[in-house]
Amino acid sequence: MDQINPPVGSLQPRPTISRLPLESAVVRFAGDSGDGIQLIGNRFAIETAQSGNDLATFPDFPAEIRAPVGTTFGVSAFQINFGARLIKTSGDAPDVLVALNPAALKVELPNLKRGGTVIVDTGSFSERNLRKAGYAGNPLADSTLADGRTIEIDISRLTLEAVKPLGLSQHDALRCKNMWVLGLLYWMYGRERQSTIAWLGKRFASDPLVAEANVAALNAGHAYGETSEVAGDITGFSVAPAPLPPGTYRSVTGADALAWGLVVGAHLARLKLFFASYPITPASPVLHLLARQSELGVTTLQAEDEIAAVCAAIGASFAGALGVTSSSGPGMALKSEAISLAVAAELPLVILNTQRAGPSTGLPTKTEQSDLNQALYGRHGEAPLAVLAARSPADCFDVAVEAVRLAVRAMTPVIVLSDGYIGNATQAWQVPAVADLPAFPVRQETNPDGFSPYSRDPETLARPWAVPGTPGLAHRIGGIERDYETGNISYSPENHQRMSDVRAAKIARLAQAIPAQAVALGPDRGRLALVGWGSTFGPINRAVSLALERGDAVSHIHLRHLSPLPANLGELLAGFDRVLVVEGNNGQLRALLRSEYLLDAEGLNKMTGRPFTIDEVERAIRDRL
Amino acid sequence: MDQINPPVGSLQPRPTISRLPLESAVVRFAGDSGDGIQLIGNRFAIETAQSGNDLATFPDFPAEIRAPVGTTFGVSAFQINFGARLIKTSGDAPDVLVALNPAALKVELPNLKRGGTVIVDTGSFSERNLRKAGYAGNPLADSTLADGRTIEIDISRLTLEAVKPLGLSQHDALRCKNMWVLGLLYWMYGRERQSTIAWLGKRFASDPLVAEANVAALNAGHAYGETSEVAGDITGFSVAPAPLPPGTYRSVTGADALAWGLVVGAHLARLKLFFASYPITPASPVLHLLARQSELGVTTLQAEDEIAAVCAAIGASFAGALGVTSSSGPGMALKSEAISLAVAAELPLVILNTQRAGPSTGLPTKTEQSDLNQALYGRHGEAPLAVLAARSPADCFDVAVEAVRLAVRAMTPVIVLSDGYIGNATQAWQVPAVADLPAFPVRQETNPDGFSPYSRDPETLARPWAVPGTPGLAHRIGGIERDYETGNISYSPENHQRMSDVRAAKIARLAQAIPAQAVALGPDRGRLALVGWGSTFGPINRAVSLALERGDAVSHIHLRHLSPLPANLGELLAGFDRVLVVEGNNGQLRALLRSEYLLDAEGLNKMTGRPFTIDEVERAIRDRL
Amino acid sequence: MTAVTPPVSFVPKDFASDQEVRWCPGCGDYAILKATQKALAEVGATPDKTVFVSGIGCSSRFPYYLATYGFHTIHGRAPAVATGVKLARPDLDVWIATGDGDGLSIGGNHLLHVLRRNVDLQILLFNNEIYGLTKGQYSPTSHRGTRSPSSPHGTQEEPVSPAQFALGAGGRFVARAIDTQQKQLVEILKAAHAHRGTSFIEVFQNCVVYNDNVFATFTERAVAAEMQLWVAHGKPLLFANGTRGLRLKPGTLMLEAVTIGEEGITEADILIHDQTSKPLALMLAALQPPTMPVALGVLYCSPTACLPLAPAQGAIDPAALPQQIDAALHRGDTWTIESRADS
Amino acid sequence: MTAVTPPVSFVPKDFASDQEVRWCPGCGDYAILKATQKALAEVGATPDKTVFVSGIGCSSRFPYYLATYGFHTIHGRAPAVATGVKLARPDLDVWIATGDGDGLSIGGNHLLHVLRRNVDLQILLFNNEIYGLTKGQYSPTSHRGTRSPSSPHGTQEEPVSPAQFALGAGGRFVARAIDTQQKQLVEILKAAHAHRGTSFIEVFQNCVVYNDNVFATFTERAVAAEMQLWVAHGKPLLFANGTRGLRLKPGTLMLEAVTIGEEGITEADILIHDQTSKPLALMLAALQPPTMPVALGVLYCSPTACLPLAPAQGAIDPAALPQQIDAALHRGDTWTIESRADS
Ligand SMILES: Cc1ncc(C[n+]2csc(CCOP(=O)(O)OP(=O)(O)O)c2C)c(N)n1
Ligand SMILES: Cc1ncc(C[n+]2csc(CCOP(=O)(O)OP(=O)(O)O)c2C)c(N)n1
Ligand code: SF4
Ligand code: SF4
Ligand SMILES: [Mg+2]
Ligand SMILES: [Mg+2]
Repeated sequence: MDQINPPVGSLQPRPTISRLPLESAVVRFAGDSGDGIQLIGNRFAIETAQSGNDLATFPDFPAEIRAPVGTTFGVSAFQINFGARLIKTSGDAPDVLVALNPAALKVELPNLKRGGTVIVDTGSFSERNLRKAGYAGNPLADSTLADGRTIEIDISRLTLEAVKPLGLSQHDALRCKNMWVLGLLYWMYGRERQSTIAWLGKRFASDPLVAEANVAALNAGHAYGETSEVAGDITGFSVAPAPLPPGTYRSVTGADALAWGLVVGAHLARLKLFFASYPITPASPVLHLLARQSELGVTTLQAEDEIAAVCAAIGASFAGALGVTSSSGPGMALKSEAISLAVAAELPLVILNTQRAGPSTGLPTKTEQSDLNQALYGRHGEAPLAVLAARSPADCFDVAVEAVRLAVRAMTPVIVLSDGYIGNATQAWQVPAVADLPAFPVRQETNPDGFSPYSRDPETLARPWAVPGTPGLAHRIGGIERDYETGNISYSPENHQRMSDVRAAKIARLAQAIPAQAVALGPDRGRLALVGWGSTFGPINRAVSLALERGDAVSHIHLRHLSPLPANLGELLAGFDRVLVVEGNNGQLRALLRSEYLLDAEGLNKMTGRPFTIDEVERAIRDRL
Repeated sequence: MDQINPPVGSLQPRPTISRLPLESAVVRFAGDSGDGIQLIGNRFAIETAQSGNDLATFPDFPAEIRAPVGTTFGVSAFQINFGARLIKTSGDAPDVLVALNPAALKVELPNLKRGGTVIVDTGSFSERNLRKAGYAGNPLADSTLADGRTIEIDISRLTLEAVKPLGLSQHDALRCKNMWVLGLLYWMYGRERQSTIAWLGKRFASDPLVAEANVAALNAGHAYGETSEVAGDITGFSVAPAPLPPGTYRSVTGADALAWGLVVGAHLARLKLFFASYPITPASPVLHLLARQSELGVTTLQAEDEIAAVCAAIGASFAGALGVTSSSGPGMALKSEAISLAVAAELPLVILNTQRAGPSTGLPTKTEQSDLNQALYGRHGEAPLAVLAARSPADCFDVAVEAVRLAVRAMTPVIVLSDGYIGNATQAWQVPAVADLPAFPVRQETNPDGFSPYSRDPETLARPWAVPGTPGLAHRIGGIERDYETGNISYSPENHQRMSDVRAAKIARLAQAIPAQAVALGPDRGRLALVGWGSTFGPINRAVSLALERGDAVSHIHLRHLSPLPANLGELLAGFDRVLVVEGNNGQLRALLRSEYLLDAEGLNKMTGRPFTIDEVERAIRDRL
Repeated sequence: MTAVTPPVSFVPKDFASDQEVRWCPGCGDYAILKATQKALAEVGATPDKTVFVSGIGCSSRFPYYLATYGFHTIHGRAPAVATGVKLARPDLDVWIATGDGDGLSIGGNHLLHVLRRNVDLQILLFNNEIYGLTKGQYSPTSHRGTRSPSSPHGTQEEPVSPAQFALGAGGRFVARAIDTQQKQLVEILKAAHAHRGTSFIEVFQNCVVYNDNVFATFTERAVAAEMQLWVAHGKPLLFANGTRGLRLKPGTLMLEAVTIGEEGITEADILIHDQTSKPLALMLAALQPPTMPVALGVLYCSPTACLPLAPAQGAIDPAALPQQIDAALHRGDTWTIESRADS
Repeated sequence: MTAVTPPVSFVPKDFASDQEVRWCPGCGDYAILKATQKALAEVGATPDKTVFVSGIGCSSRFPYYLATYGFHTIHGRAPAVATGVKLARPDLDVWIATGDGDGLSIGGNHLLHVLRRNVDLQILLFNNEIYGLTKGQYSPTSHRGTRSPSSPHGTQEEPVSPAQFALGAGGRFVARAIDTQQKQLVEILKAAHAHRGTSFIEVFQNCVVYNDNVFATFTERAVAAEMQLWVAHGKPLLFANGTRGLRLKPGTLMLEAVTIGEEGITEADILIHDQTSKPLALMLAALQPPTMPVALGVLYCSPTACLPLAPAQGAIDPAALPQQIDAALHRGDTWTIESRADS
């Protein structure tokens, strides 16, 4: 353990020295919820992105709103994986852990990479804080940290010193601690400070003293790095730019990307977006973002419950808008009766499910992929619909657009599966130009000649969308079985069979409108295919690419379309000796593939509330080759 | 077509003459909803049962509450299949159709067996009624009835004449028409009139004149048969007693049997039965029957909706009663979030689903088997539970008792699937003596020493049931993930995995407590097995027995336990060259068996709102052999 | 495409659809249908601009029989669906048809919230104090002691009063009518239509099959005058052909029925109906036979801001939208990856 | 089996569970918890006979912190679960803890029906005018204009008044309290416990994180006397330390705040609180700052028949049950198949 004496009066910039080049790095910031961890995490991510790295991040909030200061359950963390290569996950174990208090060390240390570095704020290791964290002794003094490198800095004191000239209260001064840390990390990874300084100025525009204090702390942390580096205590790294396609980028969470995808998708369909939801973790951020888009013509409704939300969305679709609703597992359960109405009424509807760990309330802030069965089968009667899954935060955008396209094409509800992991995680996303995206304008019916609300497009089998207010098309629809020809109520046995068949055929036929399944990585046929859907993309893809680098014969197939399945999927899978389905549930896709293709697919399953690690997937590959 | 002149003054009994012996017969009564069809159907069934035949019946109500008189959608029908052999279904096509008005003829004629007999009331074939029924001309005058034998009788007039001496109004007199028909049918099948006469006396005790009129009509109809028989116009049949085990019998609908099964099951568990439901077709009759059983200690609650119903049942189970709820598809959808709570809280709960044709409101009065997927998978998260299906009205009793047994054994929700067909159909049921049934008294926890609400029975993996009010056991449970040891809230990743695993294992382990799957009919291995669940039992069993009689190598396997599946099922199915899954949906069990056993099971599927006919199943067998 | 020129105005039968009406003969629903068609014609509604949304129940079959747009949804959810319709298309004239079970049993929450949000639409609640469609179980409005298949010994629960509930939920237009009293019903429907915000109308509707004559205590011709108090804003609360009226029992907060001419009471002593007074509306809504007449008509009408607000969002320029979306996507921190020489 | 002899009486801390309380420091929920533990002790409750049922929300974590039986159920459904508990076990003392979102947004229907059925239990509704647990979205009680993540421009909807809603739903005991005013809160909880039927208590609860000081207009020390009117049955409706009071504005049905001594007003002019008067309760519940004080205490208490009824079903004799069931199974038409000679 290195006890470092703070360099006194070392705030002048030093000449840049040679840095250790890295292909990628994982850094985790952790501290009390009040320490501003998410703030510096996000800021670090932005600077990292500006420097041309690819990146993925994951914020890890405590389950409690505001846990007592210093407790383990009040620890907030932010992880970033960035590199000179394309980044697929927010990283397994961190290379560097910043622990701003004993509780953070207690919670996060077990996840540190073997031989990784811990930076601790010794100033927070008081008796009281140690006790709150559940430490019997001081981990800095015993063998707790023996494995790896520990950098102990009294960040609290150094922050106080740095901002002292400004005369803030001790409490306010200490709140700058996070900026001190950010400064140090900026130095470690060679990031610029300018834009952060400008940002601080804007953020605290109403309180210039606070802005100045934060800048002072930032600079002090940075300077500390320089000084220590010269002293050999802290290593500086450099991470080259990643081979990203040129363009404008921003960082998006899966929730942001879903929301933007809906806005853009509705626009491409030339429809008004109507979004109704009821708050639920981790789905709410989509509502929050869309509630701010009224200038883009988006209408949002915070409904009284999930049933009202989906029903309002159905009403809006009936009235000619694109009705969208969103929730997480428990709320999805409540929506299922109404989704069945949308199936029967054959109205377009997009339903977002940001999955969390279940059953029941389960672990609301933790991730899981266990709602696939619910999406596929969780309705009474035969009520087929389309199901899509997003693989990463940025992919959420494309999947949302795709959901709108399929919903209006087939006049059908489409369920989009995201999850708590990709919903909250961020990724660099190349911002598209809306005008460049292929539009799919909807033709709503206007012709009264021979109009029947349940006549069908011979290609898509979709019924016409005849919107209230259209002259001459007044008609009535509902959830009671409708006559195949007229749409009027029909109790005829033959008609029910025919309608059941056409509902199934309509969804099956969507397979003609979706791309053939391609292999994401690896050969098209071979010994082993790893099949995934949704957020397992990152770990599978990275694990397979590492295995391929090692020369293993393994491929990665990742499904976006879960209903209907791509037409060529059976054939594709048949080309592999073994198929391993990796999913965060007890084998839901696996059962579907087994039933569909009579294929002896194995499962790699996990339900801990956490995403798969690359390592777990790699081990599974090794076990099978 | 035989135009019969009514015998005048022929009410004296005639000597019994030789009758044509039949192994079984299917009779269908049809008329306007106001004609008292259900009444005579039920009465005929009782007399038939008394005479020792086995039987099954199906009432076919109109979808409308009270449709205008004489319309096709106001036709009410009642079908009975009875015989000297064991009867498995209410019969495919009727041998004899009684049509009391043109609308009944219009609706029912297409279903008549080829060469079957129609008895029509010519008195109702007025211009006006023909028009209401949608007949352009008079079907009695054209070729409509060419195929088969038609017995035309002016039943209206004959009834009026028979009751004339009593001086009733024309309206009241005509209401006895149904009794006239019953009398005729009694004569045709050699039934006694005494008990019906006694019953009429009781039924109309407050109005002796009406009682007398009904008796007069009954006798007149009977006498008419005798006279015509002598004239050779109407054939008399005899159906010998069926080889039924000795005992006391009654007729039960599936709904009755479910209700009684719950009462008896709760008693065998030594629990109080708490039943909460919200009315819905075709599930309501269970609520109605149980609402009348307060003297047996049954508490019923008509809740404000299905969610409240299941939640109240869960609350009652928490409080130590046997909580039961019931609904049909749309209501089941609404209950799914709460069922997941019962899975998480690990409380016993029985949930009845009397399936109807979907999706959405669908065809509420028609039957279907399309909620199996919903029962198995229709929850968010991994929320395993037990699923059972009843095969016939009488079987509903056994299945309800079994559901209670499994629910309390594993502290788990159990979904019982019935459907609109067996729910409303009746069957002769041998009434058990409650004392003879094996009891399974529940041991609720009382010992505070080392008590933990989530400790587990090593055999069943069930947690203890510690009921509020028990001294020293106060504890808190809920839907957030619970610690494996203490039951307190736990966000630990490892714990969630462990709890997910134990929830799955607990249900899987129930397979040890259920009987091995046996073959219902036919050899244990061979060329073709027909697999069914629920109400397809009758048609499959009868079709297979006919095929076996013909010497075909075919077996019938019928599942009662759908989750968990019987431990030997895979092995059993593997013994057949081909497996055909017969179900009233698009292949839900089929998908499960394919996935579970990688077995290329085919499907025979139907969604017309009607049960399979024996004939449909026979044809499917023939196609495959 | 054929250009359809709508007729300038419509007569009641223009609002009748081609579907055969399938309620039981004698059902009160027929009268409500007729009154609605009449009211629609009289307010100058256009079939193509009018939407009826309903839940499930006999009453909820209503939309099928109107030649407007219609959506027969699922049990209890009509207010939520209708809210979506209205927010998506503020120009449409939206009506809800619901029953006492649909609206107040399974659908109570949505009824609460549509009233609270004051969405600009009309609600017709057909109160027959029974579940008609499912064959006669008691409903939340069934009076204590109602025997039904699910309450063979009579209900033990106090019913909810639809009008009191609507007022408690924040309803700004609450009225009551009787199915067969066409003249008043049509007028009330027109007043409801004129009101901006949610208009709630409870219609006492006779179910001839499962609850025949349940309202006979005040609807029978013989007792009608004595037992029906038709309120009118600004008019004294008189009934029994003007011979009786209501006053505030002196020194209390209770309404009292008094006879003009008895004990020195004159018309001047009778309370004047103020439809903007919520306390009065609540007291009127609570009156019950046999001791008091049933208050009918517009009990409460006090408009306030409603949803949707003036179409502020109407101002979206479709041509500018792509650029606006682009701008929104670029808001916040973005960065640029330059195309690299070596690629 | 160990025989557990419960202590004769319990003190507040006997009602505290061993679980660490995890609300935000400073949250009003702590005070409500404390008052509840005190009230339970004072009414002589037994932990083993007491059940707390809750939904989901910060407030719904309540049961974990009480050493009674507890069930933290799902969002909005606590009234339904609690109804099942109480009907299955009438001997238990059942309480519900819920929030403004849990109870009045998703759970509005169950709240309506538990009140209507008048199930004998107590409901504590923690009203913080916000969704705490899901991080600060507005709730159905949020005042118009509330800015939140889901209403960035301020809400456009009128809030529901919990007390008015409860009265409209048929509630027979409706009270209001403030989290930090312990003395009154404890008394109200005790009164609620004493009431047979559903007791509904709205507690104004401060959410320090997402809606801090939202009730400051009447809870701040400086304005408390002026802005809080604590009602007591049979006592005049006085506030501002007895210097002001309410009277019925002459000739109207409106409450008016008047100052004793001004314009000849004496205490005799002040209305006396009658907790059995529903019109008065409704008027009191509607009073709002800044023009009027907030009415607190037991606004309404008027017992009537409640569920479960006197345990008529208690009379089941377990020994006789098998025969009774047998008899029931044989009721109606049965027939006998004799054992046949040839079998
Ligand atoms: C989710 C769901 N639950 C239950 C039902 C069954 N159901 C249909 S209508 C109805 C009640 C109808 O009562 P009401 O609203 O008073 O209408 P009415 O028939 O009396 O006009 C019920 C319980 C259903 N269709 N869907
Ligand atoms: C079915 C369902 N929908 C939504 C949620 C998310 N959720 C949990 S608590 C809550 C609102 C809580 O608000 P309130 O009842 O006012 O409680 P508070 O946290 O303010 O005490 C919501 C929307 C959920 N858990 N379950
Ligand atoms: S059951 Fe009652 S409410 Fe329904 S249509 Fe018939 S009379 Fe009308
Ligand atoms: S978020 Fe608000 S209501 Fe929830 S615990 Fe924190 S302060 Fe209390
Ligand atoms: Mg009704
Ligand atoms: Mg709240």
